[in-house]
Parts: sequence; C-alpha cells; structure tokens
Amino acid sequence: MGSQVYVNGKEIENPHEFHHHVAPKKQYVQVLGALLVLTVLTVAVSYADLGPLSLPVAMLVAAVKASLVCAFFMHLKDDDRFNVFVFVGTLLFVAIFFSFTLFDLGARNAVNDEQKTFEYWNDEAAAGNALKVGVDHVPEKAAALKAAHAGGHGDGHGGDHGDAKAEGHGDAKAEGHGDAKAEGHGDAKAEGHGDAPAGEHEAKAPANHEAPGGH
Amino acid sequence: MILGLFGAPKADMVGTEQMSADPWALLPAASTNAQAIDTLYVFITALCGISMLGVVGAQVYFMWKYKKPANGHRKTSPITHNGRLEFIWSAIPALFMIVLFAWGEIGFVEQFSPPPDAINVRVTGQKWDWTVEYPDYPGAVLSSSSAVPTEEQQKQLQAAGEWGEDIIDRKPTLIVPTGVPVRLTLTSKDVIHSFYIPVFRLKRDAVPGRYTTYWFEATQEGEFPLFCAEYCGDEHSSMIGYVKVVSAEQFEVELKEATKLEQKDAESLADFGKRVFDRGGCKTCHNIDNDEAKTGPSLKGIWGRSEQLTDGSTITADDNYIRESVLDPNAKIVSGFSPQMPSFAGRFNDEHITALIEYLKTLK
Amino acid sequence: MAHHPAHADHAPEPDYIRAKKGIMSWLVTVDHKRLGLMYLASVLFFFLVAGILAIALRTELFTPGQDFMSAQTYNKVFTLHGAIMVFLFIIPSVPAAMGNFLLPLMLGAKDVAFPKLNLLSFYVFSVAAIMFISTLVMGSIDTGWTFYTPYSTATGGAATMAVFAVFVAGFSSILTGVNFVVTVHRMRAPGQTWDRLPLFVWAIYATAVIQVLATPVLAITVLLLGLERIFGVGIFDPALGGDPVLFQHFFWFYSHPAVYIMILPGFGIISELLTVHSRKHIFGYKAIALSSVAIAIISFLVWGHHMFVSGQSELAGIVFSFLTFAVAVPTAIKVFSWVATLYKGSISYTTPMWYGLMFLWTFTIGGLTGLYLGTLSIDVHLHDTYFVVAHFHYVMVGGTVVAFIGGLHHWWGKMTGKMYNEKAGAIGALLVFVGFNGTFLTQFFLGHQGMPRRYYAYLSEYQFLHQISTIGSWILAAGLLWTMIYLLHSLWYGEKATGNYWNATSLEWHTQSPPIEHNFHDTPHVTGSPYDFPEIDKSGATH
Amino acid sequence: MSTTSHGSGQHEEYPPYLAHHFDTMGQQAGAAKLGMWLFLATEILMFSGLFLAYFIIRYFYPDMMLSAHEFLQKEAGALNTVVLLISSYTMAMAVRAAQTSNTPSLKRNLLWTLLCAGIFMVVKYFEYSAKIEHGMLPGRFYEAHYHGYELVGLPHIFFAVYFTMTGLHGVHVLVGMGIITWIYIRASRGDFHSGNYIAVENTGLYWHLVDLIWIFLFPLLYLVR
Repeated sequence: MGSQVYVNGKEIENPHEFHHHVAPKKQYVQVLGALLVLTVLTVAVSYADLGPLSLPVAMLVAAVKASLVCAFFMHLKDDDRFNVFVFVGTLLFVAIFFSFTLFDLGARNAVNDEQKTFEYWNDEAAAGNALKVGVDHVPEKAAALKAAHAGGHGDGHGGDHGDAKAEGHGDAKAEGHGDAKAEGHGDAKAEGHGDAPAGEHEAKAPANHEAPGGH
Repeated sequence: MILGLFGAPKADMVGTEQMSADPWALLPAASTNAQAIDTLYVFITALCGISMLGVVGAQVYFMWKYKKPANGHRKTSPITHNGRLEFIWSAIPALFMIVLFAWGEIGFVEQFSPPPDAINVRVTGQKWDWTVEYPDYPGAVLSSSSAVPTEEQQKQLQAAGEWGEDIIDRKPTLIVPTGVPVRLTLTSKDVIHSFYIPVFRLKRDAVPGRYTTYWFEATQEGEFPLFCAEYCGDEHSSMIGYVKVVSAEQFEVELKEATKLEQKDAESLADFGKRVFDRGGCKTCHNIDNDEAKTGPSLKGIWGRSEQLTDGSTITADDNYIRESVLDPNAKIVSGFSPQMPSFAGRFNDEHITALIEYLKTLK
Repeated sequence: MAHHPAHADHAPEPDYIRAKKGIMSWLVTVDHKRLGLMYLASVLFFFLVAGILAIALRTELFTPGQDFMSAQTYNKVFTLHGAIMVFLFIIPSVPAAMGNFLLPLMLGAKDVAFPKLNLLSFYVFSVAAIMFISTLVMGSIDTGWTFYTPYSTATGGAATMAVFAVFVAGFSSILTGVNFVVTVHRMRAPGQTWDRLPLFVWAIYATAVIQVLATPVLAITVLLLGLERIFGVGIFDPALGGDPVLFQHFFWFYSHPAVYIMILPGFGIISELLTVHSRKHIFGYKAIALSSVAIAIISFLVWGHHMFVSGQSELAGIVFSFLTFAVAVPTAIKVFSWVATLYKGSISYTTPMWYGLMFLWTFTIGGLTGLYLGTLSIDVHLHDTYFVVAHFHYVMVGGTVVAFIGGLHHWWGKMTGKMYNEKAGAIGALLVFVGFNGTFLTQFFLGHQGMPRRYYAYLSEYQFLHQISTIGSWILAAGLLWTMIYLLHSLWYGEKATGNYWNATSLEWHTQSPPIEHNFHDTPHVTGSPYDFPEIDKSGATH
Repeated sequence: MSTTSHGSGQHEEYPPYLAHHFDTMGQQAGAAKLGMWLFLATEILMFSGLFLAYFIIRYFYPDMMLSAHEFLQKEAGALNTVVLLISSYTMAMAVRAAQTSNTPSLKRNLLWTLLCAGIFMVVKYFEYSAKIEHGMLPGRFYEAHYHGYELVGLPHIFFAVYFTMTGLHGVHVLVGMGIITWIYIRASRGDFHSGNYIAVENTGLYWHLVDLIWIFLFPLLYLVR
C-alpha cells in the first residue's frame, strides 16, 4: 500500500506534505537580529537600577527571546499542533512545580518570622558564629590553607587545645565566617589563626540550631 | 495473648503502668485534640465501612448471580454505560470528599493556633535523644534517656527479681499539666526527627535549621509513650521516652523533681556518675560491657587507654580528654569513627563530669 | 466480521522466540516482545530478591526485641527492600515488561516507535540495576528509599552510588515513557481511534505521560543529592545553609506521580481481566479512560500530602489536602465501573479473574484508607506509622502486584506459548489473598495504635498484631513461591496455547501465541470497540 | 474488536531510510519529531529543578546572591550568549539547507555551529579556571576567603548553583557538539535531502533547547541584581 498513512487514527491524504515547511532565509536573519538586540537590552537593563523590578524585567526579556527561538528556529509556529501542546504543557507542569514549592516557602514565613529563624542566623553571623563556609567544613584542608596563608605565624597556637576545651561548643562555632573575614585583611591574619585549633573541629551541628531562648 | 508463646516480651522499653500487654490499650484519647480527632476517625471509618460493604457486597452478589454456566456462556448484557448512574456515583463521593476535607482542615488549623496562655516547651531532637526545655522554668531540662538495658542484662535482672524502676534512671521526657495548653517549638541538631505522642494524636517533624510548632492540651493524667516517627538512623527505634501528665497543681513539683540530677546522700561518686551516664543516653552509642564498637568506641577500660586519633596522633584518655570529649566531642575523634556525638555543654556541669569520669574509671 | 483473521494464505512462520537463534540474537534484539520478556525476567528476579528481604524484615519483627538482625542491618534491609521494590520492580514491572510486550500488539503495530531506543532503555536499566546491586558490596545504604536529607547527605555506606543508580534508572524510565507516548500517537492501526483503544493502552499511555513529566525532576533531585554528598553544595543540607524540606518538595514532585506510574498500569490490566473473563463490555469506557488521564494530571498537584507534618506551611498542607481528595473521585469512578462491569456478565473463575476480583477487594481497602491519610488532622496522627505502611502496601501490592500477577496469567500463554495449570493457579491465588490480608490488614490497627514505621524493636504491647502480620507474610511468600513454581513448570510441561485462548477481542488475540516476529501477517484494520463480547456471542460464538 | 484485514504487509517500494515498522517516511518523521519534543520536555523539566533551586536560594539569601554574582564576568557571559545565539541561527540555516537538499550549505552551517560551540566552551574554560584560581569553588571546596575575597553570607551555595547549572548546560553543549559532528559525517556521505532530514531537524531542536536554557541562565546568574 505505501501511500496510506494513519496519524491519530485518521488517514492522511498526502504524507509527504506532512510537516514540511521551509521558511525564507530573511526570516531567520531577522530573528537573529531581534535576539541580539534583546541581548543588548538585557545587559543594558542590568546596569539600570530597577530595584525589585529587575528580576521580572530580565525574565520577561528572556521569555521573549525564548519564544522567538521556539517559534522560528524550532518551527513551532508551523509545526504539528500536538508538538506545541507538548511544549506548552511542559511549561504548565514547570509552573505547577515552581508555584506550589515557592508558595509553601512563602507561607512558612510566619513561623520563620516568629522564631526569628533568619534574623537569628544574621545575628549569629554578626557575632562571628555564622555557618561555616566551604573548606571550613573540611578541617584538614582548612587548616592546611590557613597554614599556607599565615606563613610562620601559627606555631604558638598549633596543638594547644586548652582554650577549645574551656569554651566548649561555642568555640567550635566561632570558626565561622567571621573568622574568615579576619583572614581577608592582612593584619588580622595572625589573630584569625589563633582560632586554628578550633578550625580543626568539625562541629556536627551548625551553630544556628540552638534554640535562641534555650540555653 | 495467644501468640505470646512465640516470644516473650524482651525489651519493656517504657513500661509504664498505663500500658499493659493488651494490644488495644495503647491509645486513650488524652488531649482535647485527640477527642476531636477520634470523632472524625469514627466518622471516616463508618463511611469507609459502608462504601466497602457496598462495593464488595455488589461484587460478591454479582459473582454468585452471574457465574458462568457449566456449558457455554450465558447471554451477557450489551450495556456499555449509564450517564445518570455514573454522574451519581461521581457526585456522591465528591460531596463526601468535601465534607472530609473541611472537617479535617478545621481540626488541623486548630492544632496550629495556640492560645496565648500556653506553656512554652522547646523540643530539640538529636541522634537518638530528645531534649526538652522549659524556657518559662529556667534550668528545667529533660531528656529521653535511651538507656535501655541490653537483653542479657534484662534477663539477669529479671532472674534476680530486680527488674524495676530503680535499675535505670528512668525519668519522663516531657512533663505536662492537665487542662493547660502547651506549645511545642521543635528543632533538631542533626537530621530530621519527628516528635510523636500517640495519645495526644500529635506529631510534628523536628527539622534542623528550622523551627516547627504545635500545641495541645492534655486531659488525662498518666504516663504515655513518646516516639520518634521519622527515620533517623541506627537507634531510631530507641529514640523513645514517655510523657508524664500530672495535675496542674503538681506540675511544678514534678518538673523540679524530674529535672534534678544531684548526688544523693551516701551515694558514691561513681554511682552518681552512672546515673549521669544513663541520663545522657551515652549507652546508645557506647558499649560498656564489651569491647565492641557501636556508633562510638567502647568505653570498657577507657580510662587510661591510649587511642589513636583520626589525625594520626595518639592520646591517653585521661580526665582532661574525657572532659573535652563530653563538652566538645568532635575535637579529637578516635580513628575509625565519625564525628557524630552531640556536645553536652550546658547539660552537664562540672560535678556531673567529675562523677562521670569516676564512673568511667570503674569500667574495667 | 472475521473473528480470527484468516491466515490460510500464509506459510507457517516461526514465532518470535524461535525466529532467531543464539544468545546474541537476544542481547541485541530490538523486538519489543523479546525486550518485554527480558524485562519480565529482570523484574521478577528483583521481586524475588526484595521479597526475601521483606520476609527477613517481618521475621525480625516477630518479637519486640532484637532477634537476628542488628539495628544497622535492619535499616539496610528495609532500605534495600523499598528501593529495589520501587525502582527495580514496580516501576518497570507493568509498563516496561508487559507494556513492551503488549502495547504494539494491542495497537496492531509491528513494533514500538523507536525499537533501538527500547533496547538502549533496557541496557540503561541493567546498568542501574548493576550499580544498585554493587552498593551491597560497597557498604550498602541505610537511608530508606526516600533518601531524606540531611540524613542521606551525611550517612556513610554507598548512598552516593545508590543515588546515581536511581538517576540512571530514571533515564530508562524516561526513554520508555517517550517511546510509548509516541507509539500510541503514531503507530495505531488504521481505524483504531482513541475510543477504540483497549483500556490497558489508555493506562500505559497515562503512565508514560507521567514518566515523561515527573522522572526528570527525580533525576535532577538525585543529581543534586549526589552533588550534595560529593561537593556539599548546600541546597538541601541545613548544616551548609540549605533547606531539608526543599528536598522533600523535589522528591515528592516525582515520587507522588510515581505512585501512579506504579498503579495506573494495574488499573489497565484489571479493566482487561474483568471484561474478558466476564464476557461483558466494560462499563463506562470513557469514564475509565478519561479518569486515567485525570489521575495522571491531578497526581502532580498533590505531592504535599506526604509532608503534612514535615515543616511544610499549614496553608500548603490545606491546599494539598483539598487536591488530594480531588484525586479520590476519578479513582472511585473506576472502582464503581469495574464492579458494574460484572453486572449481567458471565463470570468464569479462571486464575486471572480471581486476581481481578481480589484486586477489587484489596484496592478498595487501599483506596479508602487513603481517605484517612488525606484528612489533615487525622494524618497528623497516622503519618509515618504502620497505617501508612499498610495503606501503600494495599495499593502497591494489593493493587499493582495483584494486577501484575493476574495479567501475567492472562497473557502467559500469549507470551510463552504455554498454559499454566488452572487448579494450581487457584490455590496460589487463595494463598496470596489470605497471606496478603493477614500481613497488612493488621498493620492498620498497629498504625492506629501508634506504632511508628522503620522500628526494628518495639513496645511489647504491639507484639500480638506484629505476630499475625509476620505469619501472614509467610503465607503470602508461600503463595508467591507456589505461583513461581507452577508457572516455571508450565514452561516445560504446560499445554500449548492457542492463538486466542480466552476468546477475547483486542488485537493481541488476532495473532498466534506466541506471536510471529513482526506481530501480524496483515496490518489489522479496526472497526469497533475492543470489548464487544455480547455482539460476538450474539453472532453465535459459544465456548 | 472487530477487524478486517486487507492489503498486503509487504511494501513493493520501500524507501532506503524507512525503518521496517513504519509505513511511510511521513509517519517516521512525525514519530521522530514527537519523540524529540517529548525528550525536550524532559530536559526542560530537569533544568526546571535547578532553576527552582536557584530561586529558592535567592529567596533565602538575597544579599549573598547579589554580592556573589558580581564575581562572575558579565562580558564573558554576554559573549557566550551572542555566540550561542549565532550558533542557533546557523543551526536553523543548516536545517533549512537540508530541507532544500543543499548539502554544501548544510555542511558549511554545521561547521559554523560547531565553531560557535567551540568558542562557547573555550570561554567557559577561561571562566572556570578563573573561578578555580580564586577559590570560588562549589560547596565544601569553596576557599575564596583564603584568597582574600570577601563575600557576604554563604557564597559557597551560589557557586555550587553556578557550577551545577552551567556545568550541566556545558555537558549538554558537549553532547550537542558530538551529535553535530556525527550529523556532519552523515551529511558528507550525502544522507540528507528534502525527503530525509529529520535527523538534522531533531539535532537542531536539541541545539536550540541548549540555547534556550542559556537565554535564561545568562540573566539569572550574571546580570540580575
């Protein structure tokens, strides 16, 4: 038979016409031009301070660019409607995924506000008890890096665990970001290194897990 | 109990007088909330029972009525659908669903809006132990002691007729008064735990780095079990304790009594240390009667022993090392173990630690 | 109207099993039927492995204390049981094994749309399975099949390997899903319009849509989890600044729809079993077909009901609870329609029919107990207790596995060319029914009494119910073993199957058993519903 | 199911690129294209997880995100955007060439696309090496504060998200380069013409998706304040 094609249960009269659409060259050039212009616009917008609007505007421009690519480069404009349906349907499910999850996070604010979850973290950070950053979670590596950066300053403090003991848990926390800050400035290095023994302790629980009113 | 023959109860882990061997006796409705939830529970059960009866009844009737004859097939009906019937059996469940949703939602929302006069209780989960603090009563800290005797010990104790309250330092994990709302604020130090008190129909995850809240009002005095319901690792099954509900008048007295951890008159320092050890739940992770390692190293013969640390150095387990290991446990990890132990700083004072060291010296 | 297409003008052709010889002809085959059999053998193997683990768990729980497993061993065993059952047995069981075999046959097609992709999918699945098994020698995993953070980011063992095994298995699932959606859209026989599709095809189609839409999110979730373990990226781990509840959102966005990946194909099988063995047109074809699609879509909107007590905001809990009840309605419609299908039928008590009828009982219990868990205030009490364990085993085992075994009997002759023994089948069905209900019905009561799940030791008050449950599990295991034995026996000693041994009407019965390599001698043209038994019987055919 | 059988299963004239289980090239191309779109759907959903993670991290730590993103090189990102857009254009032209049976143009455009992809990866290489040099590494390898870079809050998460998103995207670019090379080889053999170009078109769809994802990645990671 050969000439009979059934798609979605219906006979298609002329199978060779099926999804065959050649767009003019000019159209592609125009689309590329538009995309480049929009790229310049995105970069330009990022220099203008739009405040809370900057994210929506950037996303809007990106969405326009994406639609151009989809419609013309990917031929969705002239494609089988079902392919369009697949694409749009996918975006719908992405939207479900995003909206429900973000909605939950937003709605959790009440407890976070009341318990000052994030304020508490910020306070802790200000007091030098922030979460540890990066290599600080790998005590050996952090110690090695500290030693490399502090040169010969560290000897006096090296294996002395006395102060770590005395201050107990609190000291293990102190090796957080505040400490790292000190590292950033040249003259504070030695002082920063003073905490090196604490740097070798991996406190299992992050600092902010203590209930604010509890201890 | 018919099948009790197959295996006698081995670990009577909580063993409070409220609990008997009767499998149906574990679940009194001991809070205001529990009573409301039980009403809804009965309603759903009735609904499900009727639906089940309808579906299975019709099925069994058809199975009997339209059985294939021995020879050939009976003439079957050409019916393919019935719009009205299908609408009815979509609409009726939909209506009941709305009722169930609304009813459940009301109960749920109530559980999240505590009355302003509630007692505040902070619950912190950590592997495999609950710490309960009463911010309104400074210094009042309780914990779930997971110090359950080993099977072997239990047998010995039972044989000696000594199996009883005074063997383990058994304290309630949570003490609450009747008739007064209690507000829980939960968090965790390591992984997610879930604070579950079946008799209050109460469950809330304790999430590290976040806080969750919940409230209840107990109505019935007694002692009831309390579980961790979110899988949290090796000793998940031992992360249990019990809640003691007392009258409002007795509450402060009981709380004071329960949170006390002091050396008694004529009690040796080592014996006191053993109570500290039990209270701390140390036995969950450390063996004391053999050399086998659990989550942490065995403490048998720990005092004076040389240990190799993860950084390659060796250290002698002296008073200072033990003290450090209690207050800042992850400072020096014995080779072959991972930093898992929580700090006891703030929970144990110097007296406790001194007693603990004395006790550890006796473990030969 | 020809009931069997006339094959008189064709020379006899060897069936697909004998068409080509040699082990290589199997290893590089692109024949969907051979791939279906290969999947079938693999999933049955994993069912056996995970089943043995389950029996070990139940036996350990026979007494309240520790018997022969330490806590660590118990945790590893229940994790392996769950993970193997979910990722290597239930998810590929009906879609990949039976779907592969039956879908092109039911569509009157020569093969699936992308046969080579199908082969690739099988090998991807095999790689995932090998990775998973390799965790056994790498220290095993103890996270539970849900991989909740931060437990899973910190625990030792081979969790990273297991997580990447799930990632790879996900790709197999995605490829199969893409293949099936395209096959249903583009490969149907002439005249086979959407309302002439067998309901099994509808169910597999809805399943494939979920596989395509949900599995990628699982892939990225486990990828992030793996990266969290290797690099400590700090998205899920609170110790690094992440949010553990976020992981649950990510995980359940896949895993709730995945529950429907597991059960929808079971629905499809049941629709076939109940009609064929009662010789009755399915009641409410459109309602059943569309409710499959409705369930597939709504399943993406309800994932938060796994998180009512997990630190999710209560507002989100309320929304998710409402949507959860919305999924109950299409499910109820299906159950009612199946029961109505029996009305004025002519019910033969064959083994597949016993499983079909058993499904109506077990799945109805599974569905109804879902109402307790969807109800917010009650879920607070029942969450993470044995009630939940019982509920999902009623749906997964009482639903999917029962349907799977029923379908296996129904199409056994079609797949292998041999008939099983009916009497043996009935005994097996009875054992499975008694054992299954004994195991899991008791667990509802345990859960209501407050018995938390994943405990290897428990309060002695729970012992009585636990012991009934354990004894039930032994009976269930005996039933399944018995089933395995007589099915294997039939391969060598069974009667030869005829082309249409149930005298059924959908297209897979229009070719011989087992089918020839290219399925049909002539492209079938469809002119009516796949469930026109009364019409056929009226036209004189009696059996 | 009532059926009738008619016609013969054997096709007298079977086009060389038609697989046995399809009836016509049209059916085959339609199936392949639908399959490709479904695959793209899975890609979109997979990346959506990363985008969601990004938005959530941003929601938790807005200051950190703002401070950390300043350390990415906007110019490099912009250059890469332009390069990818051009490659998308050349890919579209390649598909058009295949549609019109213009093999020389097809090959030329494929080469241009490959070149752009190569430039993209080279730029990415320099960006990555700079980040590694400065210790701005993901997660627990983050050590920029030991290199004298002061970032607010928990920047290791930002760089983890940055490396994961651009890394996964980079893997897609590499895979795309492989596929384009393969298509180029097949084009050299003269496989593609107006009657058989679905492989080129599907490669194009994949390549445009890679571009599409970058269109969103660029403003989110490099630009947004």
